Amino acid sequence: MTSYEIRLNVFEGPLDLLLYLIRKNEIDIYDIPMAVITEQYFQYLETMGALNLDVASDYLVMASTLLHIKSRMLLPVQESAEDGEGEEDPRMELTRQLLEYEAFRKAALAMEQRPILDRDVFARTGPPPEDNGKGRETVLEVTVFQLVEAFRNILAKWEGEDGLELNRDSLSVADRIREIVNRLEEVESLTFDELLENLRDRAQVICTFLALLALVKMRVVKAFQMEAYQTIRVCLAPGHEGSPIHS
Amino acid sequence: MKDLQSILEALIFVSDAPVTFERLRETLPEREAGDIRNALNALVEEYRSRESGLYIAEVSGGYQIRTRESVRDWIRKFRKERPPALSRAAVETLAVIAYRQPVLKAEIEKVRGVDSSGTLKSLLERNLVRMVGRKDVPGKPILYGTTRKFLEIFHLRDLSELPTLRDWKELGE
Amino acid sequence: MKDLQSILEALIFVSDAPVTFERLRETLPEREAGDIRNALNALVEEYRSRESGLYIAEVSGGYQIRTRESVRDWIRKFRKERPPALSRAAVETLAVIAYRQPVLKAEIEKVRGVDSSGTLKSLLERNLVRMVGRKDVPGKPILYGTTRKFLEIFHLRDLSELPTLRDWKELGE
Repeated sequence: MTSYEIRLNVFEGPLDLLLYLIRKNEIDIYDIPMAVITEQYFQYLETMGALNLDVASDYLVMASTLLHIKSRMLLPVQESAEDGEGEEDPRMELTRQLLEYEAFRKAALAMEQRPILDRDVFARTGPPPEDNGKGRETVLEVTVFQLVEAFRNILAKWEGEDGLELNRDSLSVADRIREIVNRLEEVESLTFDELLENLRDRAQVICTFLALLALVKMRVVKAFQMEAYQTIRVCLAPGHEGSPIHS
Repeated sequence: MKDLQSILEALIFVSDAPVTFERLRETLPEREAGDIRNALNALVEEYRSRESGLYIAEVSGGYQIRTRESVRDWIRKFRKERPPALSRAAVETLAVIAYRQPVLKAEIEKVRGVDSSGTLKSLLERNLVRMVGRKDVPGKPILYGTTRKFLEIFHLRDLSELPTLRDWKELGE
Repeated sequence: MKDLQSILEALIFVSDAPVTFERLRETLPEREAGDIRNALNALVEEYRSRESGLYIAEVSGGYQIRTRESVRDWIRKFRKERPPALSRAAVETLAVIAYRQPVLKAEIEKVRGVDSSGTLKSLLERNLVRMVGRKDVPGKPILYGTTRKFLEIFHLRDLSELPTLRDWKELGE
């Protein structure tokens, strides 16, 4: 393989390739000769094809963009379009995209030159020396994605079960009524948000809402606001004790 | 500090166990054993004379940087004050509760395959999990769910913001 | 070394993550904030002037003892396992997220011109990127941002330490 061919795998994407072509040909990025660039771009894609490398769809999308811009360049420029402004150079969008990408690429390069932890500089690892390590659990800084991952891993142990489409028994309104009362017996009042928190789908929200309406109607629960437009709070109605639906 | 001494200091520092003289020699084959020995002694002496919070302990056949006994009380306090990070078991349990709530302890344990009482208790104490009600079956077992603090810690506005398995799949398996 | 300075040194040493000034203050409530600040500065300066193999890095809003770049090659040799290197795609994606956060996957891909799912997933797994919320538009797409670990790894005190993107633009907009 020539060095020319080897480079194909090195490009991070079509923008990277285009920037390379522009810099290599010492082209003014504000005045890209579309014919030249498009031709060279296609040459690269052909080489990739000849090498049986998978040409990612991103490259093909860019190819069609280039062709489109090139064809628009051939049309006579329409001065004074209807909105009064002259039509923008069809290459400008591409130029902007390339400049932006290049700025990020330079930023990435600068980031790579920093003293990177575990590559250039190192911190202490393992349990603190004075600690004999006994009983210390592995510490983790957790993000939500680690939560999904943890959950996914656990689920993976269970064949047949399909992820988050869980076949939990859908809660009936009666269940929700019981739950609301139980909760209100423990705290003085709850806000609407608190009642609705932890609900995972519309059906549950609707159930809870219906339950609340039923409770208000049965005068078991009172909904109130300190001032207009403030948080709605609910509490057990005075005189009421315990759940209305003791079985 | 001399070149060799600073290399040795850094090697002892990054190691998670006492470093033996042999290991140091292996890492620095171009240096004379005698020079390494001298530099080590100088290093130990430097730590002693600096009267810093650290010293170089010669333990179990190796060298290790440790904190001095004189600062012990502060270290203990420092460790205690910081809420310990979540353990793997805690994350796992939290994940089951977050995605399955309201959920029974028995269900959590069935999914995780291990007793989860201790983990659950610590999650309750740390206010990441709460009781949300009781299931209407004999024995009225407690149902667990996540708290508002859970949302705060994980930067979620509400539970619907929890990433789903589909989000994960979109990033490619 | 002075008493306070040696306590701070030991506290920073035992912590497994950069220690914030606030945390040091909490551990030493009987000391004046100004004294702690001065002792910290003196400690940082002492490490610098000792020319030891270690230095005190001010990263991610805290202090951490690290090995100097000058001893890098020996540490790498000493530590046999190699930490996974960051690919160019990974750093590029991180740059877009760092500068544009909170940012959607679609926005990252528009800037980079390539599908970024795989890279994004590995950055999430490595805890360099996290979900910061969902955008309030149909489909509720996930918004991404960088983590504290990102700051630690790239030796940044905070995000403002990143040079402005404009510095990298060849000419104005």
